[in-house]
Amino acid sequence: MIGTGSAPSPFGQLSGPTVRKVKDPFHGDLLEVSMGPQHPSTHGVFRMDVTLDGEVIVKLKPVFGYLHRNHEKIAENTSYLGSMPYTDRLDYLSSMSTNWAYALAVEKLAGLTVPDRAQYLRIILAELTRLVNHVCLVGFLFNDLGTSFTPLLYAFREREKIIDLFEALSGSRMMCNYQRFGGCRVDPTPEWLAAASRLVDNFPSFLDEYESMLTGNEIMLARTQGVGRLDPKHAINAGITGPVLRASGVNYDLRKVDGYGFYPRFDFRIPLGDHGDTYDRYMMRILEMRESVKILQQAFRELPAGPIMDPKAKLRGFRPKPGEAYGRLESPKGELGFYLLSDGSPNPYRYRVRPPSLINLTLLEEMCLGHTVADAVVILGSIDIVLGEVDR
Amino acid sequence: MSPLQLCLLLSSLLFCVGLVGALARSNTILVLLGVELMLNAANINFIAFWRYGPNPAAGTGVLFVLFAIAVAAAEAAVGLALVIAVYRHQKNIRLQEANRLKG
Amino acid sequence: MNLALILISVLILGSAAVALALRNLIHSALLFVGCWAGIAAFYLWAGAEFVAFAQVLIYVGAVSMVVLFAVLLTRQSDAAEPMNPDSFSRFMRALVAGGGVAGILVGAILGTPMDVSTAGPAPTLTVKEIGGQLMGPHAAALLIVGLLLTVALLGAVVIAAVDRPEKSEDAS
Amino acid sequence: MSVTAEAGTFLERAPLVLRDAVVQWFPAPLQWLAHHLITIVAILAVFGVFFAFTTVAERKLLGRLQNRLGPNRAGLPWIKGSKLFGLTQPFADAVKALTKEDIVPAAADKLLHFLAPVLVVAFSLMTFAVLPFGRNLIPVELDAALLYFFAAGSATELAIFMAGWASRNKYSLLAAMRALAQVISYELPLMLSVVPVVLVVGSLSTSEIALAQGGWTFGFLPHWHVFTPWGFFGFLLFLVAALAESNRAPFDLPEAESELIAGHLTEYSGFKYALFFMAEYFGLTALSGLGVTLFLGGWQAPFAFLEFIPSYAWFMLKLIGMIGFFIWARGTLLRLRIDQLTRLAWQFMVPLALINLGNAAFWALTSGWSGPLQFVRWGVSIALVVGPFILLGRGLNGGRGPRTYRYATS
Amino acid sequence: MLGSGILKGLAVTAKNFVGSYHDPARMVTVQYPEERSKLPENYRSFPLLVCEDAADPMGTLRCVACQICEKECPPQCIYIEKSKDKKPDATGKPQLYPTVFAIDTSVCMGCGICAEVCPFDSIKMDQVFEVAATDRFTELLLNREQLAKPNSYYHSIHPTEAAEVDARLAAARLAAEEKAKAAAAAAAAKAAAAATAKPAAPAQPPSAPPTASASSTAPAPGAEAPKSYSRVS
Repeated sequence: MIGTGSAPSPFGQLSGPTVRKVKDPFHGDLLEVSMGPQHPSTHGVFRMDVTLDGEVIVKLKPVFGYLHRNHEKIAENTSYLGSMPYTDRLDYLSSMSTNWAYALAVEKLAGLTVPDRAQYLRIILAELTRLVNHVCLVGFLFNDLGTSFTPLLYAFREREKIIDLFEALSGSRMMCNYQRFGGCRVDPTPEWLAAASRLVDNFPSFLDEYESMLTGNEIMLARTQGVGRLDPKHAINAGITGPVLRASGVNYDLRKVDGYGFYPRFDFRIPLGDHGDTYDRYMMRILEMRESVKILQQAFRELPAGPIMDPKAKLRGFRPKPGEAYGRLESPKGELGFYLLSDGSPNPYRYRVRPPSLINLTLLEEMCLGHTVADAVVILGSIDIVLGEVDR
Repeated sequence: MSPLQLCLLLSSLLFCVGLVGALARSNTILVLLGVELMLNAANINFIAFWRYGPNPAAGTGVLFVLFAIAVAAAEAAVGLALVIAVYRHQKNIRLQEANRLKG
Repeated sequence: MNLALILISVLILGSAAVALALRNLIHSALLFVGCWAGIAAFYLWAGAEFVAFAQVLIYVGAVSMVVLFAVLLTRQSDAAEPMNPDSFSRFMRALVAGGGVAGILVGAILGTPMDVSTAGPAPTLTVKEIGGQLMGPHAAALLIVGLLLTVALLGAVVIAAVDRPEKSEDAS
Repeated sequence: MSVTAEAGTFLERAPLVLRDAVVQWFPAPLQWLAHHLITIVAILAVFGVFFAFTTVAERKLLGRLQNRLGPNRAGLPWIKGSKLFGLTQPFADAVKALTKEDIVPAAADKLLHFLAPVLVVAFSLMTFAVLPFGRNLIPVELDAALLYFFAAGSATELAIFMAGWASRNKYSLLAAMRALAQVISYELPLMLSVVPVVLVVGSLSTSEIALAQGGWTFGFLPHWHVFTPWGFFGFLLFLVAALAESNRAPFDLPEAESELIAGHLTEYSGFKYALFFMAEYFGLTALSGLGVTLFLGGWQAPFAFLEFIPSYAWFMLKLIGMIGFFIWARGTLLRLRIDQLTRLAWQFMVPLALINLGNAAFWALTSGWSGPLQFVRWGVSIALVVGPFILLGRGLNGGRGPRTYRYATS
Repeated sequence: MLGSGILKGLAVTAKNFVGSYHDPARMVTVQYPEERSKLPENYRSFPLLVCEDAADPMGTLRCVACQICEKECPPQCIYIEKSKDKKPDATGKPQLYPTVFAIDTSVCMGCGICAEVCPFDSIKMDQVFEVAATDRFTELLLNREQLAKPNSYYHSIHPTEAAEVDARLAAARLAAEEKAKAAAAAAAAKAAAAATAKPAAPAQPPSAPPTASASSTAPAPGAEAPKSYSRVS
């Protein structure tokens, strides 16, 4: 917070007791502002140390770790199954996807196969999660843009309907703890499937209304177009994934690249942006939601009957053979991966998460430089971070 | 003492306060404000003479004050723009240091 | 009647003197606002309503904002100006000069007999009359002032503008 | 303003009659004082209550816009289970604000920190003095009323600056800078949007402007300024500038919640915060009242046959409508960025307001045209409004617009 | 034209404003303490311990203190102490029982893994979500008396699941009975074979469980067999 305008001393570091001169932070050309960890729009306990020239950002340092919970170390001291509920708490807006990513890694490790019905259920739930996540993100983005909660509450209204479905299926709204190694925990009832299918059919009309309210809004266009550009080369170098990468025009979606689960059976397209600015990142979410609706409709049509668990799967006394596995999938925020190293004991020997939000956050400064404080908040909102995942 | 004399005393004292400020301070903004005060003192005179003068209906004093206010506003705008320009150059606004005609 | 005038005078002179003596520029700017408001009160007292409102609008509403803006934009400056012997001697000289002028003026005012009718009611000048005067006999002055203001505005913008290279991708 | 309304129904005259009756009770030398005191008390009482219910109306209306219920719990504390649709919420809020601890930051400029909320309320209340609330119902009849209004109104921004600066908080400081930039930018369009009315009516007096909009064509087309091309456009400009001037969304940059936490209000709590809140609504009400007076016919009834309803009721109805619109806009719109805000003012609103001034001059000059020339008059006037709007709007938009996207299928 | 997007937005909010008065799909608010939305059957909050008899909860706990849940609990919020002695449960079979069974609900995250891994269908998930307390050290640490809920309560919150559990238990008990019967028959045959020389009293039929209704039947010994993985397939 101190001494922004001062140049380094020409004499280098002087020995002897140094008198720390406390400068009034209100003087000087540059203003250092610590935005967060208690700030309305840092999406949790995230902090940006911002140096401002007027309102223009000349330096931005993201600071995180306020929500560090030792997730990976805890997982190494817990049974494989016991980590499943903890993965809910990584990206708490899309726990179904996170569950699946972890299950994917363990299934690879233990060589389990997943029955067809469970594969479809996983896709249904992952895409519903994508809807939940994107609809939340868009709502929060508009809050950062300065609406008085209206778009956020519309988004939450729809999210609530999906979350209610999760609750009816898994018993919890957000901490679903639904996927199991080799299948899913609960088989949905026909009524549940009918309700979900109805909701998905109604979803496009909500998106249309939402878009007519905001996408063409002149203030929205002025605030987001050309703001926070990210060029594809930079993005690839930094390992950015997910909608943020695709907004920069790079065609990389693990659903197509890896074709995990039954995604190759589905007919969907990957929207790509050309500008890589905040508006493109917003539109990526909207367009992905429309594609997700298509996937969901196809999944509800084709959902087969049958078991939902691999009969080989063991609930108690689960000890995979020694070995390692990396399971990854396209979570709503990007490439979410779990790396597991087994030594044959009930606990993983090494457990590592590749959190997409953390890696997407690394280029925040590049995107924000030269823009104003107001834009920094919006750019942060458009990256879509969840601090549970960033800090782990 | 007549009210006119009181007004004139107010005006002349205000003028002198502005003068002392403009001469004594080295901060350019304050010098500018001192000059503004002197202008205001003159305006007070105009109004006083319009009020107690022989022909208030003509309103010349009022009109003159209006013009003076307009000019003073223009002066303030340009003056403060100059202050900001000076600040950009020498990172302070001490009048004594603004002695170069070239940046 | 005179009591009100004296009160207003004390307000004006006091705030002006304190404003010029203070080291905190924001405080002095705000005190100047008080001083200008006092002058507006004087105009009201003298019956020049229109001028009083114009004074408030322009000085309190506009000039003060510009001054505050300038103070904030030159933020580093107000830590400067230490009370060194140089500035002290300048202050003394200024005080002498100001005092001298004040003495001469006060002497002249008090020494001049002014036989004006003090009891007369305040003359009224409606907005319409002022407008008529402005558009009639003083039309030329009005035009010139308009021109002056425009030129001053443009000049101020040009002087204060930053010569930063135009960023093409900046959202405009 | 001791003229009692001689015409009109009893309801129309009631406030004045009441006031004169009360004034009679005072000894003659104090009657002028009583007269003004009663006016002040009446304004404080009416608009204090109005403010209280505006807050609850805003919350309920915003709630409904957002598919929520809004506050609906606060009832009468001594009646168990009473809810009264939450209408007593503002009083509960007031009690809360009064009993909260008043926190002053250690580094704050104590005097200015204290003065700011007091001044902001005082200045925003002063603007009510020149609003004609009804026929002959104006607190102070001033010749230069509009000038007074803007003079008093522009001072509130100064108080906001004081609040922001005195808090010694960086967010507050940024807010103070924003408040200054905003007022410098929007004072001009606001006044320029009002000048056409002054030009056409030929007076700066608000009561005369309201009076000039009386009368109807065929008994149902009121002669309000908003029903002329220049008036409609001036009204739009006025609305935007008024939103900016009263720091309401989408121009609430000084207290931008998502960026500056609460801007100049960050370090205020308890009753001082409530005072700022009050001032914001007073300012909004006063500007709405001015808009009603200048463009929406003031206290005039919309139809001739509705004239039996007292004039002040019409004024209040229009005021409520304007405030409702402001709340609606707040519930919908996004916040502008500070550079976009100033650009909108200087590149769009000021030129348009100047063109509109010319338009109004044309309207005033051609007031004698009749018959088919009337259509020419309307046509030219509308063209003068729409053409520049489209041209300048295109420039302001800067080529931004919805985009089309490509898809990858593999 | 400039402003058309803003007008569209205003139209949408106006539509929502009107819709909030008549359209239940838009106005989704439930005024909570007075109105309550129905909890789905699968909803879970915190664990409970199923007992057979509400009158004697401690005597008829299904829990046999096997400590699997204690081991599997991810945040390790369960604490169990086994009894030294064996106590006959409702069926009369001597079993261990927990002398201490405590769950710290301030640590519990309600994941439901304990209920999933319990082989005795003894620990299940409750649906109580109004668990506010004024003291986090005493009131949130639930002991076995507070955790024990009768089977009828379990039926009231998870009817489908409870019926399945009861059916499974009944089947297991039936199987056990048949096994016992077969064993008894075998024994009887053996005895008969042995007793051909000396005809004696007829073989005793296996004793029926004291209560016949399935819902209040304790798990027969055979129910200890590992449960199939998918509970509701």
